Amino acid sequence: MTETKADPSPLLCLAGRKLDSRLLLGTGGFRSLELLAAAIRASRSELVTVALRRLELPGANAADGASRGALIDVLDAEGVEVLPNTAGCFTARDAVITAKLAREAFQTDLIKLEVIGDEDTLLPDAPELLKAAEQLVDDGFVVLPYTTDDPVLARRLVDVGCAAVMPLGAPIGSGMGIRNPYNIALIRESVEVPVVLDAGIGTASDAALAMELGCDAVMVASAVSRAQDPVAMAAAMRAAVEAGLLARRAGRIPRKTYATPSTPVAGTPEFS
Amino acid sequence: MTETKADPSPLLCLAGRKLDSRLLLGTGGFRSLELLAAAIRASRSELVTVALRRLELPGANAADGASRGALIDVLDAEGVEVLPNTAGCFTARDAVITAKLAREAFQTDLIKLEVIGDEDTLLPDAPELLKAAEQLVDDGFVVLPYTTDDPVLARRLVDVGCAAVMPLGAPIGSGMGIRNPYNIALIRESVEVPVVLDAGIGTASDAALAMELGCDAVMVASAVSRAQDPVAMAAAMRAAVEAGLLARRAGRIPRKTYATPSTPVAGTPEFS
Amino acid sequence: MTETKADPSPLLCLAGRKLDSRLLLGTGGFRSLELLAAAIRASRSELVTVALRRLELPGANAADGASRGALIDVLDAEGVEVLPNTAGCFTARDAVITAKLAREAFQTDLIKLEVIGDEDTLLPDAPELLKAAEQLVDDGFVVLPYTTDDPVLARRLVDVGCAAVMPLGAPIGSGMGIRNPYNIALIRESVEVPVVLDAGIGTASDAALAMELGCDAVMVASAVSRAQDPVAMAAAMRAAVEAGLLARRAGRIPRKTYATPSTPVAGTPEFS
Amino acid sequence: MTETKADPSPLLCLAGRKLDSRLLLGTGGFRSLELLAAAIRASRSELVTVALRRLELPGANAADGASRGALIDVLDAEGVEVLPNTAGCFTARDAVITAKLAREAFQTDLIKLEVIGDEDTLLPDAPELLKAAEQLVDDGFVVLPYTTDDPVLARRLVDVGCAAVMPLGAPIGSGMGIRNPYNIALIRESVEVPVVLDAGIGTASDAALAMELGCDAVMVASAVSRAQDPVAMAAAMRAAVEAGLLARRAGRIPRKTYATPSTPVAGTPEFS
Amino acid sequence: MIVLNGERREHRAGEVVAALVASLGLPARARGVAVAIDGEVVPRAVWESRAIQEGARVEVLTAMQGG
Amino acid sequence: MIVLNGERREHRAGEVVAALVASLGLPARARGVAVAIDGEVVPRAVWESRAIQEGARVEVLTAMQGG
Amino acid sequence: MIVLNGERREHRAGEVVAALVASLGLPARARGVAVAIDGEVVPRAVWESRAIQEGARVEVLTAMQGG
Amino acid sequence: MIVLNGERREHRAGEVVAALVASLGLPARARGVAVAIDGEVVPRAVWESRAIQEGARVEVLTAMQGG
Repeated sequence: MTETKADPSPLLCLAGRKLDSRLLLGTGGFRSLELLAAAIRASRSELVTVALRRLELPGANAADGASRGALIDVLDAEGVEVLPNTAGCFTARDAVITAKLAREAFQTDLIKLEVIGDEDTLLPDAPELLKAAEQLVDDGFVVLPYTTDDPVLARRLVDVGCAAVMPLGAPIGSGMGIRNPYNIALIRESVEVPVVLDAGIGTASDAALAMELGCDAVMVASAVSRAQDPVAMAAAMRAAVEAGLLARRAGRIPRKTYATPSTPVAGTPEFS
Repeated sequence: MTETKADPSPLLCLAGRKLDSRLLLGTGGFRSLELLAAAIRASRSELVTVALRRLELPGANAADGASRGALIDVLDAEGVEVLPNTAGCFTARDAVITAKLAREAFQTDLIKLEVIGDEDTLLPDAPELLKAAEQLVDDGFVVLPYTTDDPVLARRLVDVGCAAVMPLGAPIGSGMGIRNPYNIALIRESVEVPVVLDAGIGTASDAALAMELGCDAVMVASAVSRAQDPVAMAAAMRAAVEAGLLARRAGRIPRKTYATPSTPVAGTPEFS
Repeated sequence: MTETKADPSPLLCLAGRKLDSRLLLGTGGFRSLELLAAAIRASRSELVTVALRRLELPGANAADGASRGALIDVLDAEGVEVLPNTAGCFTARDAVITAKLAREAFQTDLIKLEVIGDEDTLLPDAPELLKAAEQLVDDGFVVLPYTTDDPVLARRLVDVGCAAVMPLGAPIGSGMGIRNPYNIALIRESVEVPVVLDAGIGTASDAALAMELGCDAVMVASAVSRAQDPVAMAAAMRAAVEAGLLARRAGRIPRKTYATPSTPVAGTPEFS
Repeated sequence: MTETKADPSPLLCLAGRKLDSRLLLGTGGFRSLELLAAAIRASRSELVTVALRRLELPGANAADGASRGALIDVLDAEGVEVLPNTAGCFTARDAVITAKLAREAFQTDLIKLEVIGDEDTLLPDAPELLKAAEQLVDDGFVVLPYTTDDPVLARRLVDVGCAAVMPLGAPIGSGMGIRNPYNIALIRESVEVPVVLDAGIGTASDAALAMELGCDAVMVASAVSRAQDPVAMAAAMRAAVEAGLLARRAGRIPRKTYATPSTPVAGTPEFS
Repeated sequence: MIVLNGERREHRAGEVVAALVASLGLPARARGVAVAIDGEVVPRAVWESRAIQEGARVEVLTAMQGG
Repeated sequence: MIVLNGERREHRAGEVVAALVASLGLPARARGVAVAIDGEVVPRAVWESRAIQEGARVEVLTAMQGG
Repeated sequence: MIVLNGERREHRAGEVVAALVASLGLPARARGVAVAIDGEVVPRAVWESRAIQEGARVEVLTAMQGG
Repeated sequence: MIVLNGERREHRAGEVVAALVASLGLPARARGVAVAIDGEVVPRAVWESRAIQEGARVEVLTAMQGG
């Protein structure tokens, strides 16, 4: 009920959905589908990303086609919604085609748009990203772009109709946390749509900080799937996002250079 | 059950108690006893600090004596254990007398030992603190000293028999967070007893970080009592401590300078 | 001669010039032209920025036209080269026109290209910046773009022919220092042209850090012109840039978690 | 003359000496006495530390005794004053004896007092340090204690008569820089004697920051002696200390969240 | 010849997309599957009717863990 | 005269600690109350028997929010 | 009428750019001065010949401290 | 026997500190040299007169790079 006091609508409105969870989960990097399923449950995420890749042709590893089919079955069984991504695309053109294929494959208008500009850092390519976003919005997609922490670019993406922005904290899989919290806060001030911190999260305090900075949700993949205990880390991230959201709404004390006694000085006894 | 998997004994053994909660709560700064009671419930803390001050003499604010009696009643009603402190003491002598009075007043051998060396920062006075700790341990107290983030001093305090150490993250009530995480981690390596991060916590991510650094528990006072919504912040701190503990046990991914794809490159289609 | 040992060519090759100084100075914000002249001398800068603004029409402040003429005379007298900027432009079109007017006014092909995307932060607008850069390079300008700390955008700017990149450390005039040192180092790795840290520098250690991160030069304006003693700060920045360059070339010791004795343990006497 | 304006007495008054240089240099870790001599010249340091160790007995490495004699000769030749240290002492007793031996050996009342509390971090032992300082002051020494970054301990050391305090930025030889700048600034406010940042410096920007935080001087050893090019790093540190001191005296601009134009908006032309 | 997922493969005259997909062991209207020919998406609606031409570059994609 | 919590106050000959505490409106054996006389703790066990001497400096302390 | 640096001003028939610049108290070929008409740069080479048309939007710019 | 810098060594009856120092190849009044016996400093003033006793623990120290 504190929640209610702090905020009449605790739900996250994202891409036209109303979500209880502020955590988006990536499916990459899990050692097994069983671990993935358990992590989804522990995270309580309602929206998980998947990629599109070439079907292994018969003669190749047979189990594989099976496991791929199984992926969708697992997600359906867990009752989560699929958020396809365009991972691996280096041009607007490839990203747009991939998004359209994803729409066919998953019958969804949601797309996590990634247009990468550098193989080592997997950082986004601002101009290509903006171009692809514009085309996909025009084509009726609900576009969630993976973007840099540049507040101006974030606003341009919203101006062309993106449903949210997903700025990075640090390079994908780096676990470096939020390298420039200041810019994330500026992005929050710059746009009206939901801000989802994407990429760079390494541990729970990173996720809590993202929410405290004003993000509406946090996306985690490697931080959970590649942790020694992915299920425990999924639970940690769930709790961290809740903690950060509660703290932001609770209104933290200001930072001060000197101390403020938590015990009054008045009434201090004298023993000599 | 993740908990159980991650750690067979999730309980905190502190000062001979077995505690489910990793959060210690200070009672100072709450605007009313009702808020204090609600915050205790939201925090799920089992151990809360109180101070000893002069009784207001009759003729002075009458309500006061009442409210003071009421404090103990509230703590009893919430079923929490009292941890008296020696706040406001600037010498070993005053701290020792205050501890003995607290033992009479609350019939407990627990004492949160504070010996302050500076009025502006309320930072501990290392030599006086060590002297008082030694005397109180000899006198049968279970001593929890509020100390600096100096790993050597922490070990000296343990060497003289302290049951735990409570290093500061930043000055009391400053909300500055953990100014030197590196030293907190060194303290964790330096001693066998529980480490309780005390002072400086401003928001949830600070508390999560403390646990990730290896602390066994976190103490919060002003961060909760002086927040705009103390009850919501108490819940935030509870979740943050849980998140940090889970994350530490889950085994985070290493920090890396460059990116690691969360989506495999193999099988990327070619559209031209 | 250390210099020589560390680097056979200590000169900065920027925009076809060979410069002894690694410091670019902005002329904005100085309280008088005398202070500007003294600061130029103290900074030893060889390249200073100027803006183009409307001539005050007669009847308006007469001294003004004079002082504006005087600005060029001061720069000529100090023997520095003029680097015109496109400050205040919010579109590629305005920036291109302004650059062409600057070429007429100052008879130089140098242009510090600024295309701003937000009035509060004065952060660059990536797509407009790239467009303007491309047009100006095609028109024969030597383009030095003020850009974000995005390594991919920096490379795009170099790909279209910019002679250097000038990434920001923090918003113009904020004195926030280098918010994301990690990205500045990535930019250094991403491009072959000179990298000039621009905007955000507040004090000497910021400038030294920029050079240590691999920057070839540092641009300062408000940090010097709005300091309480601009001439002293100009000297501080000159020394800081030299210090950072020397340190980078000297090859710093690695960071380590624990200590390494600077005094050998062997031969320690025993007194008991 | 800016100097003069900023500060009528630019000299550092330390331990009764008037020094032009703000840099203290450690002699440990240099690969040869020639490098040491060159580094002293490049650093322009006037005060360098030496240790006392057992003379190698004949039959052992003969060159050694020679080289040790040579050390003093080198320091005399460079015209620097010797500051003996008590490196390697773990008790007040050993430190006091070592200080007295140093006084005999070098005929100086100066002593850099080190009392170490932990072998891995080489962090000071606060209570033993204070005890040794008190005894040495009573015995007429000019005591410069290597201490933690605890402001209260620093004041206690000054209260017993230390001529300066030498707080650490990070463990000796770690190159971690200043882990808690906030405490260094508090120390500056807490004491009247000179504050010399000691230990932890890794590169030039660290030394500049130390001066900006209010330190009167900086001590470097491993950062110079173990750099790839010790002579170049010595020059870098000299310039960095100068830069930091100038910047502090110049009065830096305040940090601001948003931008402040360095080019006036008034008079911006309109092209359409 | 056609190029299927980057591999050269014999062209079966008149083979429609649905048949190709089935030949790869995928159930009809399998979720998580999409097909592109010569860089253009082939909507599921036309899988039954759309014949694959000699020389076509065909991509058959499925869901996999990612992102 | 005695000094009670820093305030001068008339001394009642033979008054014991328990009586003084009661006179301050505190219930007997109230939790959270402690008494020191001349810088020494007065254990509850002796509140009934320990008389307060002329000139004593008495501190009567109670629990309050803190820490 | 023309608009000079945003201010309406009477149009002098046949006035060339050089004349206008001179009328503003600027020395001929003054460094740091540039002129745009209707959003187009006017090169110094044509200041003497280029006449200002009725309704022209003229910008006369000079160097100032900045950046 | 004496213990010199941690090593056992034969005791020469009546040997004074100055003689021991000289025997180690150090010039008289060499700078940077100090001597302790049984944990006590031996001032240079008494090197000539102070005899080393049987069983003494002697430390002869010299300056070395450090700190």
